[in-house]
Amino acid sequence: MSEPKPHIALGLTDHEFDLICEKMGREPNGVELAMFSLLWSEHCAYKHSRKLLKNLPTEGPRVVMGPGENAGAVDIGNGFSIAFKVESHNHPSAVEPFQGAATGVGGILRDVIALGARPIAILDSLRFGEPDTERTHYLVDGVVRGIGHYGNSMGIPTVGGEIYFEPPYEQNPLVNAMCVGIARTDEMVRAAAAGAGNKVVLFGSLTGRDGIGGASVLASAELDEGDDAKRPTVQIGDPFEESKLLECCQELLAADLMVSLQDLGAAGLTSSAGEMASAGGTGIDIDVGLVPLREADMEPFEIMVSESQERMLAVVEPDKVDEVLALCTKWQTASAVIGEVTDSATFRILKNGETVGEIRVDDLVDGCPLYDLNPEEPAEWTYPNRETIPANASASDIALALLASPSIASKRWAFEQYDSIVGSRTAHRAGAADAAVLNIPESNRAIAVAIDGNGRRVACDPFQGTIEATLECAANLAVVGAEPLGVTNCLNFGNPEKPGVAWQLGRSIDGLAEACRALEAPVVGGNVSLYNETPQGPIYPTPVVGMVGELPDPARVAGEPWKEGDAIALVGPFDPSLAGSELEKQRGQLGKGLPEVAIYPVREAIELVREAVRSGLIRIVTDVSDGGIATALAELAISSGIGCDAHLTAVLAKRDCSAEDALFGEGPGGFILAGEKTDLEKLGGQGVEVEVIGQARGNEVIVTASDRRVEILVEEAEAAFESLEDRIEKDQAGLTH
Amino acid sequence: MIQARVLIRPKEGILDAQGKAVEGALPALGFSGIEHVRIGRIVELSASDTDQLDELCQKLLANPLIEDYEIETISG
Amino acid sequence: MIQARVLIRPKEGILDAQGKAVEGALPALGFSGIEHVRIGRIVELSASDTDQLDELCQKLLANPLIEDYEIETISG
Amino acid sequence: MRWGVLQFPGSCDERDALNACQIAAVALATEPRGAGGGVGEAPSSARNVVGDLTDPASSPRLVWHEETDLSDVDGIVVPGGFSYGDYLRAGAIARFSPAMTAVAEFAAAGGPVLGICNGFQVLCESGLLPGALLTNERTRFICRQGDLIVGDADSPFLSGYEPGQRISIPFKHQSGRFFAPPELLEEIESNNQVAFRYAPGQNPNGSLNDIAGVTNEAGNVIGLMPHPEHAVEAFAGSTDGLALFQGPAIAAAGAGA
Ligand SMILES: Nc1ncnc2c1ncn2[C@@H]1O[C@H](COP(=O)(O)OP(=O)(O)O)[C@@H](O)[C@H]1O
Ligand SMILES: [Mg+2]
Repeated sequence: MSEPKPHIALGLTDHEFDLICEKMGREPNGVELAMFSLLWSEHCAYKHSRKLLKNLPTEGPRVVMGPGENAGAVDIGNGFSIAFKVESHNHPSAVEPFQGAATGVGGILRDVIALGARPIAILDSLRFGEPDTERTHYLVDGVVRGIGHYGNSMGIPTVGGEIYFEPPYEQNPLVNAMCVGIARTDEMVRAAAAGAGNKVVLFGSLTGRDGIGGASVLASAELDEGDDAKRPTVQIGDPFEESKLLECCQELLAADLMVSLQDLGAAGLTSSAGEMASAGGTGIDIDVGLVPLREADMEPFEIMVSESQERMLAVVEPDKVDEVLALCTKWQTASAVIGEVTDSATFRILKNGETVGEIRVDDLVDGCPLYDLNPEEPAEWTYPNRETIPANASASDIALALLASPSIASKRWAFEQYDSIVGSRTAHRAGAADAAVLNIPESNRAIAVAIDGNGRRVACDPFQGTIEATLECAANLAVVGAEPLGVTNCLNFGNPEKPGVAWQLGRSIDGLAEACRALEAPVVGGNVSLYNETPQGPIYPTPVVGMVGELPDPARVAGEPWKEGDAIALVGPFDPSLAGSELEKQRGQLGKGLPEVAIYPVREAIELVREAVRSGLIRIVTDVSDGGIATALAELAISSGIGCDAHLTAVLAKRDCSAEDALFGEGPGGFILAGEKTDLEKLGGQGVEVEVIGQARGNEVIVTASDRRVEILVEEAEAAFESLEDRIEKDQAGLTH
Repeated sequence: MIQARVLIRPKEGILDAQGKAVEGALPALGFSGIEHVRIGRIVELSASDTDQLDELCQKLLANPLIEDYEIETISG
Repeated sequence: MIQARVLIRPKEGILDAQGKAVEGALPALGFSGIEHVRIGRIVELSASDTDQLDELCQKLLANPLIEDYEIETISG
Repeated sequence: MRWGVLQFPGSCDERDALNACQIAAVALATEPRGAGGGVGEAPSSARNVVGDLTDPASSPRLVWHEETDLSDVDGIVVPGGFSYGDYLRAGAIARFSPAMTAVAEFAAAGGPVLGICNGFQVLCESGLLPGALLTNERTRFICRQGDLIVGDADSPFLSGYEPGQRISIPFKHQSGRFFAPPELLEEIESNNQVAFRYAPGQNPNGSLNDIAGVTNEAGNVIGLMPHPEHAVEAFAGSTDGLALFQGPAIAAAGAGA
């Protein structure tokens, strides 16, 4: 008979358990073991990624807070900073899409609120399987409603995002949410606990058994089998509570009542109190008997690891405690002093005054071993292929199929479920491709925000693919005249203990580092989500890049529809290829490898476009991305209701590519600009390729590349582009709220 | 204390959007023969007396313009 | 046709955000002595047989991870 | 005139409304015409009604839901958002707040009261406006720029518009389907209490008779689902909402002249 080993059930290896015993000089008790198991988990300790993340450039003149804080922050002048971070909530959303997505938004908002910032925008980056299964319909519906529910109810606009549909995400969808907030730079709070004798105040929702999950193996015999239902693993979001929490935090901040502030996320009190103490080099005492509970009979370990949502932890000087509690009462939110900062360097758990656990802060927070990966490049393409476009389809049929492809088709049906204007800052709601613009009158300018990632291309080549995603993000900012200030990212990968995934992760981070260096855009924060695998295999490696940029004038952003007679130009060192493209996917021909990206010429094109938009010379711009030039032109035609006639002969000649490459090929560094021909020509002669390729006119999209020609009615194109909603809606009843 | 259960339903004749959405979703999910779906709210609570409960329903739990309510007391 | 009524409630131990907010607001609204407020959904429908009701609840009407449901058949 | 903007736990467009009141007042004080979509000359005496906007005593202020003294404000906005999370029923809980009791008295005395979105729901729930708002026909939240047609209700709030005028105002809500039983609907129509309708073909939620906003019988209380406070600055795409916030001042100036 084998002895059940609780540490194994909790996800710790024998080696890690031995290390814990060694550090403590004894075996941990149940409370301590629960705490270790969480802080030494991948999620909290980054044990498989931390070494790699050290390669990212994190410094720059505008950085106010970098990795290590709850969110990153960059200076936008006049005493204000923009705080932002992206985070994943993939597994919870796979289990319960509505609540998973909602609490994902709630969690990332709290990270930004914890800096003392007021959130001003949300973006979401979503990945699902192909939209032809009941499961995908259910996930899409729940996730989109969940994000809307939380953001809308909180009064934070969701201004942009992206949604891709690819088979490897079928069982393991990705839900990444990014939050952007504004704060007075000198009022921003750090998470570090300071000052022995200061009080620890917990406020917000009551603590229940939410998210205890695996730790329930530690439950004493009092609760037997049938009581499992009492330990819900699904967390429920309560945006109303969070909205009160936000206003309360803002008032606490304005009255200068807190020494430090920290949100409670994964691993609840254990991680927030532990990390506060670690960052401050202090000790901390928490008495679980003082924690306001939703259910009376909770055990100490349950209270320490509970992941109940909508809670914050503050360190407060003793003489300010009454004022803090009074403000919490004003905002109708529960609050209590639950402990004290000490100079003991230990994290002590008490129950009504009696010690029930005691761990050295360093052992708990920084003691987890960091692992080296064993990367090995897979010899072949390891993901499935399937054919959805016949090999002999005409160029026009291909164009329509690409426009209707779920990853390219209009996502208006999703974004219209999000309040994109609350807060009165939204100058430009992000459409499918480019960036959102937010007015920042506080510093007399505007910011642009974008989020991008293309797992399929990263799967083809993790290094080049990640560079492309980063460049695309910068290109999206350029389209609205913005210059990157800082980068956040979420690395969604499979199991890093597998050599192939380890290789993807390492190469991807190298690509991110290289692109950010080239753009001089420091990485100020991020998140890593590993083990995104099911028996069907890992997801596509999916680094999601979020960027914040600034621009001088929110009224001067491109994004207008073109007019009859406007000239159309292709700008940039765009070198189209079908490798990793949407068309190659639809033909079932995906394979390894992407063409090498010449980063600096792309950067020059980005800068040229940015300046052209800023100067007001150009008002119609889009970057060429999924589906290539033909798709980009069709999308512009759809948005204006006016067709075009374009010839890609010059593209073919200069770049030595095939007609299909020219029409549908993808890659970084291409922009479509439109306007007066003389204005477009003014952009030439600055070292960046500028070629007039046609004219806006008529009711047809005509794009010719030697012997291949796309010729479709604008209304046909539009019908294809708007077709996703019908495909996705039909079996949804929307009973989630 | 009394334990009560208040059932609140959309008034007859008013389009019940949620009920309709559920009906609409049924065929795609393979359900047949299900009709007249109406969706309402159930509020369970303990109250000190029945008068108070009635007032609570009229003033807060239901909007008489659009909803009917029914009180079931479970125990007294 | 069978008339059925499905009561759907947040599971024991799961946060009932609605019930909590309503309960919390009551004293300020002048209602005292009201406690243990739980808010759920009620779905009423006609079905040709009861066999599919359970599946219907699991798949569409309730989320078994976070909600309990109870089916009452009213007439046959 | 000085606006008070109510704030409930869970309100979220209250700062937007405050901002709109301020911008509308400044525009009225500095531009002779009702800015953005407003028609006709704003009487020059409207400048006096607006007051000195650098003086905190005349700039708009938030009114906490527990406040009962409204004597320092001349108009009330019940803003949008999700008061009390919209749990139970949108607007159902907020209407019991002490501030709403004060607003009811303020309205009974003829004071101008504007309810936007959640504020409209609160005013309907509290009986200050007729009708009720139901979940959108498609059950989803929807956020989109749309057109409204100004109704022929006799309300000071509409004095900056012409009846029949088409204006562009965003809407965003999940429970915006206006409903009234047949007799009440008939009454609303025959009393000319319809303040705004969705432009033909643009009804986003299944509202009866395309109704987007109504007034009370006296006309001093108005509510609408769309968000005029999000249509007051050019960068946001429309300034057609300004005139609504200027209406009472224009009307007061006209009456005083
Ligand atoms: N991919 C990444 N790139 C840069 N910084 C990262 C990345 N992943 C995590 N970080 C940083 O590591 C710290 C810990 O992250 P996380 O555990 O997600 O924080 P929290 O517990 O506050 O949500 C944060 O400061 C975060 O910004
Ligand atoms: Mg945090």
